[in-house]
Amino acid sequence: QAKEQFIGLPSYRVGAYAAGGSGLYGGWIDYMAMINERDGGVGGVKLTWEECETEYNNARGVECYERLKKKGSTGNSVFQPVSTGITYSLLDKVVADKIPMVTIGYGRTDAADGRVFPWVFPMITTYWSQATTMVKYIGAKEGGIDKLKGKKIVYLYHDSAFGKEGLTVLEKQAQKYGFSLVLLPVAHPGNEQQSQWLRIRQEKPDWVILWGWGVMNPTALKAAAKTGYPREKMVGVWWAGAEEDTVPAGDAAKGFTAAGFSVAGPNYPVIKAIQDNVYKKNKGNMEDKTRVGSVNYNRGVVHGIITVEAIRTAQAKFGKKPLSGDEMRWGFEHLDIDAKRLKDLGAEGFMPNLKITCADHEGSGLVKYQQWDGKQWKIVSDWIEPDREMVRGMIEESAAKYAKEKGITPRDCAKEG
Amino acid sequence: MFYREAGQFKTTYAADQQIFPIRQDRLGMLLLLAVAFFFVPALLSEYWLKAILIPFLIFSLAALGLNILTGYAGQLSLGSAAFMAVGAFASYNFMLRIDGMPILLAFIGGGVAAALVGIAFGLPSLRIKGFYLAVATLAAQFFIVWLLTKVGWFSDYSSSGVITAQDMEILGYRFVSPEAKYLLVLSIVVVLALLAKNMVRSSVGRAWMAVRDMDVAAEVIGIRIMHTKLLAFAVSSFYCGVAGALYAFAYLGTVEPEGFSLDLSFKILFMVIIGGVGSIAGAFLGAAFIVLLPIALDVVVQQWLSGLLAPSVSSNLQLIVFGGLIIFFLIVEPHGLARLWQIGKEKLRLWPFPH
Amino acid sequence: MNTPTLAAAPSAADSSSPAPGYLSINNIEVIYDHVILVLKGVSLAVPKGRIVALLGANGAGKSTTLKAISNLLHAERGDVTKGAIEFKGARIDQLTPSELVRRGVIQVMEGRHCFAHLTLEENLLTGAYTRGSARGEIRDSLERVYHYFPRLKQRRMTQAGYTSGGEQQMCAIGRALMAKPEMILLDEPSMGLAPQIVEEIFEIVRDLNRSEQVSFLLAEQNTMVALRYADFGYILENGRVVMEGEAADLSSNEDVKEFYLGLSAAGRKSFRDVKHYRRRKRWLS
Amino acid sequence: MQFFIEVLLGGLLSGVMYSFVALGFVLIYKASGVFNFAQGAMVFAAALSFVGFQNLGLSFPLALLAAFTTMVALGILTERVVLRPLVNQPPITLFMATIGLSYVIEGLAQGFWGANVRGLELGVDDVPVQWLMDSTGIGVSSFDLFGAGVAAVLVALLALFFQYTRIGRALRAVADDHQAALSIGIPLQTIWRIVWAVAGFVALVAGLIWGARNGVSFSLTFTALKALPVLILGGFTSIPGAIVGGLIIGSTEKLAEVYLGEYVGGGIDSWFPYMMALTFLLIRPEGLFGEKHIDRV
Amino acid sequence: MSGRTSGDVILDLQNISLRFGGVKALTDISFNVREHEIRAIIGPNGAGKSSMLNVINGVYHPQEGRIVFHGEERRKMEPHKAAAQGIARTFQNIALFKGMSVLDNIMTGRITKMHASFLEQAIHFGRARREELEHRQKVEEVIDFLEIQHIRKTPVGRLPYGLQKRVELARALAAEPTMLLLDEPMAGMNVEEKQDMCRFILDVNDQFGTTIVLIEHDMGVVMDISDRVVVLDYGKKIGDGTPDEVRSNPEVISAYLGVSH
Ligand SMILES: Nc1ncnc2c1ncn2[C@@H]1O[C@H](COP(=O)(O)OP(=O)(O)OP(=O)(O)O)[C@@H](O)[C@H]1O
Ligand SMILES: Nc1ncnc2c1ncn2[C@@H]1O[C@H](COP(=O)(O)OP(=O)(O)OP(=O)(O)O)[C@@H](O)[C@H]1O
Ligand SMILES: [Mg+2]
Ligand SMILES: [Mg+2]
Repeated sequence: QAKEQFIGLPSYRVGAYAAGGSGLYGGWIDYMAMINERDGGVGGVKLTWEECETEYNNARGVECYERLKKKGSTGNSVFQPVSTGITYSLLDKVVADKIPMVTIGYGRTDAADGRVFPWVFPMITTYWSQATTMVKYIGAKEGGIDKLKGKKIVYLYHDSAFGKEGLTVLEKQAQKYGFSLVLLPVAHPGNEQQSQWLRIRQEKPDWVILWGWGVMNPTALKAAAKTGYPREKMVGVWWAGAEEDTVPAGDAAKGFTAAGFSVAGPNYPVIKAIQDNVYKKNKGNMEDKTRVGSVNYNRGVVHGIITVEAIRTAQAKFGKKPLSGDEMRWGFEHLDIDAKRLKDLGAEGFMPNLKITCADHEGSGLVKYQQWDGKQWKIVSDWIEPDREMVRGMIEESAAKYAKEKGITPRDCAKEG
Repeated sequence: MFYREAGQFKTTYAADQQIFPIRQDRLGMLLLLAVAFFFVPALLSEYWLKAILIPFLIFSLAALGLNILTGYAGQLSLGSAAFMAVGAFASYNFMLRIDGMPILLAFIGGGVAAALVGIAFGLPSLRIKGFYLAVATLAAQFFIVWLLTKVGWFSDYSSSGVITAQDMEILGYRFVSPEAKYLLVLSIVVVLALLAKNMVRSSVGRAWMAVRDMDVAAEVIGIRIMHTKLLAFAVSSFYCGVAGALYAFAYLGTVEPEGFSLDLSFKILFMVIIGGVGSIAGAFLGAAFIVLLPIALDVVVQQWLSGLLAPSVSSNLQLIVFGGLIIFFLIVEPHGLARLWQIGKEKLRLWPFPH
Repeated sequence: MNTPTLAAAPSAADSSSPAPGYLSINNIEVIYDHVILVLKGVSLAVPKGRIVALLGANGAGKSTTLKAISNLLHAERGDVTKGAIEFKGARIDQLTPSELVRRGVIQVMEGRHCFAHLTLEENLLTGAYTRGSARGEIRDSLERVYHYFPRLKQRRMTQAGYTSGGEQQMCAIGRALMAKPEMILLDEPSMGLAPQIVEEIFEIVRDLNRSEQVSFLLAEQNTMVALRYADFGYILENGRVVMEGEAADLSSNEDVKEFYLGLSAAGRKSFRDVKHYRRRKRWLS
Repeated sequence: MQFFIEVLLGGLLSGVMYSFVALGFVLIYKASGVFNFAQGAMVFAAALSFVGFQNLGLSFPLALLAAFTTMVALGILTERVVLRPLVNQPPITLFMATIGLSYVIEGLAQGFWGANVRGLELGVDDVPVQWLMDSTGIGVSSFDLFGAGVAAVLVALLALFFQYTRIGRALRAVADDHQAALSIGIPLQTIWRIVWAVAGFVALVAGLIWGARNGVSFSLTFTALKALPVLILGGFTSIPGAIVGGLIIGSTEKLAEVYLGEYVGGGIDSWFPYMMALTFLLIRPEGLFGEKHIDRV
Repeated sequence: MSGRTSGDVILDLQNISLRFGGVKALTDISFNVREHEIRAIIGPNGAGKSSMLNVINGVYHPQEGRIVFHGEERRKMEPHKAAAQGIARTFQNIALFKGMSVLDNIMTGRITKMHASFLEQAIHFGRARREELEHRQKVEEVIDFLEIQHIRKTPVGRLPYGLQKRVELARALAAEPTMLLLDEPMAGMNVEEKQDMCRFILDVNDQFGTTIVLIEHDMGVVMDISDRVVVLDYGKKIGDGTPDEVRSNPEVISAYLGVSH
């Protein structure tokens, strides 16, 4: 029997989601292809994968999950929906099927509490962590977090579950640091923001947090230019921080800063490795090769790295063979990508280090900030620590509520190996 | 030659007014039900039950609802997904807020809530017609989704607006396994489909069709237009509401308001049109078509074409083929798959003679 | 040919010799919706400059025949599956209706079909669409139609949807005249018109026929009038031509008299006194 | 007060943007009674083709021409493949067919040009007009003014086209009754080709303007949703209606979001225009300038 | 012919005027209809005949005038109320429900007489089922009466014009009306079919005592079967009386008949 590790890839490459999706899945697949090409797989086990088009639609996502579940010799060993909606729809199913679900930079935030959500891994960082780093970043720009007192920040958000994620944390942060928060929702899809920006002009905020998605982002940047609001005073969520968000806005985007759990740029050894082992052999997934190294592409590479590292970790315990979902879960839960490992991977500075534990499925929560200079994203900050205390508190509270609702008894991590 | 009415003489009107007056149809239906209830859960894999048949049944129910409104009563609506949302959120809240609420009652409650909302948004139909009405129903679509997102109470103040459906339990039995869920959904859908069939072949149904075909004449005959249209909105929304509740409880488990988007409304409308306007069977055929086609296309593309075509091309190819097939079917038979089936039967009746 | 022939189609076509090169239909078969066979081999001919009447009971297939000629069947999911239709020696089965109109064949459809949102005058003007001639000429035609139907002139600015049934019928006929056709397929022109107008319409038909050599194929239920004005007639039953002949001969045929003219040996019977059971038509027995 | 005027002006101008898309709908509806849901996809395809051609190295006018040709070809193809076989079918069937068409167009456009989002420059800055800003403190974007100007020209052209060609009248005839229009020799096919080509042109203009505003991405298809309330408010069949409807929707939507939004939690412009239009319709069921529905026995 | 005795006046129209914008469709028209009679309305095209029927059953609301039906005055009423009071009609432009079968079309005629709620109908049990069968029985009687058994299950859209007219009559008859308004029921029929129609109308009139108001352009039919005739021209009444009186009325001859019949 061939030694193959199957990975199901629910993807979206049509419609409004295509722009981001093609980059992300490109990076992810290229990384795995590179591992196969360069290393002959992980520990001698080849990686195989199959895409399944979800159109970013919950129902289609569930179908993909079910379709991919039994594929490969050990079944699908990890599911990464890249859609918060699909994540929610699968919360119960992955438990029953024993398949770990990894949600990097989206999904259900309180699932970071591994005691209640053993099968879910909202890794690297979550929306709540991100929101606190935004406040920290703005504070630093203002010359110290204490300078935030009396400042006014507009929270311009996509009027949806996604947009509302940042709300509670920011409100708490506003209380903690004494700034005032003005909430301006934008109706989906957000291609008209005249009224919001007139309000912003009236409010004259010190900063604008752009918690947008899709066309809402370039539209906001354009509208900011139109109202004369400085882009340098706008901080975006990571889903507003890719080339797809700034390029359409043209010059209007210059100066805009956005968060990221990975960074842009092709000048990392890991990207080089992909170029050498994959593109040189004409096996790359990207049709437009100039996009290798773009934000979404690199995000995809991060997905690949984490998946592969989990396999490696699990192989160390269970042996170099195709792993089941259960074994993979162990791998994720014991994932420890430290600075040294990052360096070995050629991803130093490319993504933050992270260590997953039984209780903490988030990892480091680190976020970096990049600024658009009109041509490309430039890194403008170091990895910023979230307000761990506040975020972890909220996560535990929320998870506890969920556990109660669902009648789940949280695991006792002290007892686990 | 196989499909003949000849020799089947009906001596009473009762016999002629059965749901399926022709014996072959009757037998066929019984067979179909037997297969659906006994063989399908025993033979088909979990994937088929969970990922295909359950959503197929739920969408059939929604399409049935819309078909009552659009197909039978002639009121074009683009808001069915919103009524599904009302049903889902209402059932959730019934379960949440009333202790010991039986699940079936919660579903009915969800349907009734949707029906009430449906009546409210149906009121304009008394004056507004055709595409004007269709666009106006978008008001319902967007308003309801907005309201569910905005008012935390509906989602029990969950930070993301997502609700997690409670477990389904009837008389102490918990519906957890795919087979159990499938059978529950199937039973509900079969019962509701039967009720719908009865309605459309009785005087309410005739009143709906009369209003659809020519409302001025209908009124002259003595049909109360307002009553008839609002009833259509109510019944239709009820069906959509129950479908929404099942969508949340028996299929996805968790839903968010945005999940009930305009896209979903369009999908349901497609099912109605492709399946056959004004046909109960059409709702099922249409749902099967619209649920299965994209999956089939994706499977084909992923299995056989994934290496050959660039990924973005193959994904877009699916979209093109999907749209193209819809157009193709509309051209082949504007009255839908149900009509195609009927014509097939007519041909069978004549067979082996061409006419 | 002195007595009308009693023949089953398709041989019917053989016995009459249409003026070569004008409208002739040869043994056509029409099927609706892929399953409903309506015309079962109909042949007929309209010689140039003649008025031919197409008679027959409800559902005989008169309208279908006309629509087959004018190629409007497609719009109702009907198909000519057999046979040929020729106009001036050329096959016309594959032409679009608009090309047909340009060649001079126009149909006045049964059931009026006026453009409800256009005023009567606009309705008439759309009739001249294919002509593309100078405004002045079109104005003249318009005046002529108004001359035929003064009622239309009175109501010319009313949207057709709001006019009475008869006014719409006049509008439909007038609209076709605006195209200056050489061959008109008239489907039940007299329907819903007051008696004097019916006479007037047929006078117009005769007038156009005499002065401008326009040929007519008319499907008409008012057999009395139709046969008075037509030169030749066909009787259609159940999708087949069952009888044909010179108009004068047809009107003296006993069957035609009884079934289509309501005349019996004793003269016209009062509608009050028609009895229930009637003699069956000879050709059906 | 000044703020009010600013909101109002901004609303009026963005209303004009909606009108662009609504115009395309009106054209096709007028000509065939078809509610063309693919208009949004056409806007997207037009803009994407234009940018695509530019990226291939074509100059602005050449790219414009190439994009226009593409749209005309698309129109002709649509007539042949979709409309012709569906002549005389119920409007809802045609409506569904156009939704199917929109999938095809979206798939074709993205498959062909790729899914990348792109910027589009028309050379008009989207910044406040300075002298107006200085003298009154009211910010009005020069780009929006430019858009309004284009809209005015477009509407005038279309109005002339329909007024002074016999096609105008024929179009209305076709919309009323396909079969009768055929019977009197109106060449449906030609007319539909022309109209779809013109609608393609309008889509191109809309695509350029919207693309320059928000970038060229799939979301251009969503502009269709913005146009719908405009359409029913103005009336499906009226070109001026599309403009007036746009102005009304644009301004009230902005005023509502700014002055009402606060109290209900904001984000109301997803549904407010529809509710507005709905209320209007209750008074005039055929929209402001639409043709009255004739219902008679 | 006109010698038949008719009953009391059941419908009395007094000084009816109806305008559409500038168009005067009806001007100051008065006439009455007696129980059990066949009352014809004739007149040139656009005279206002159909409008008159529309006034009687409430589709149009006249600006002036009184309508007294069964001794009850009403100015404005909804058509469905007229139906409930026993007024049924057919239409000049066939107004059948195109998507339904002949049987269903005729069944709609009985809708005012069916009382089961939609829930009962959904379950199709008890009253709903009983009603459905009872009314089907009645409808079948109408179908037999009009001799359209063979097309019972055909969708009406597929029927030829003449049969559609007959189905429309069946639908009206199914309502068991006390007053039947017929708008050109014989348009588009040949003599044979007209004879059938006449027989149906006379039979209904005889057997059920239904009062009939009839618009028709075929003078032969009108003169033969009607008891009294109203003549309209340009919205004005120019004659009223027995067929014999009307046909010798010079004003009627010049406005409508042309030659005396
Ligand atoms: N669209 C259609 N689909 C199916 N059957 C049709 C259609 N149109 C007509 N028929 C059938 O074709 C036959 C002939 O119809 P047609 O209209 O040609 O008759 P006709 O002679 O014109 O009758 P009439 O005098 O009533 O107008 C009828 O039996 C009718 O049922
Ligand atoms: N709803 C309406 N709006 C405007 N005008 C109308 C309306 N209904 C009828 N009319 C006008 O009133 C006049 C009378 O119409 P009506 O239909 O009553 O005529 P009619 O006597 O039935 O004629 P016909 O014998 O041709 O059917 C016509 O000139 C018609 O245009
Ligand atoms: Mg006919
Ligand atoms: Mg009339």
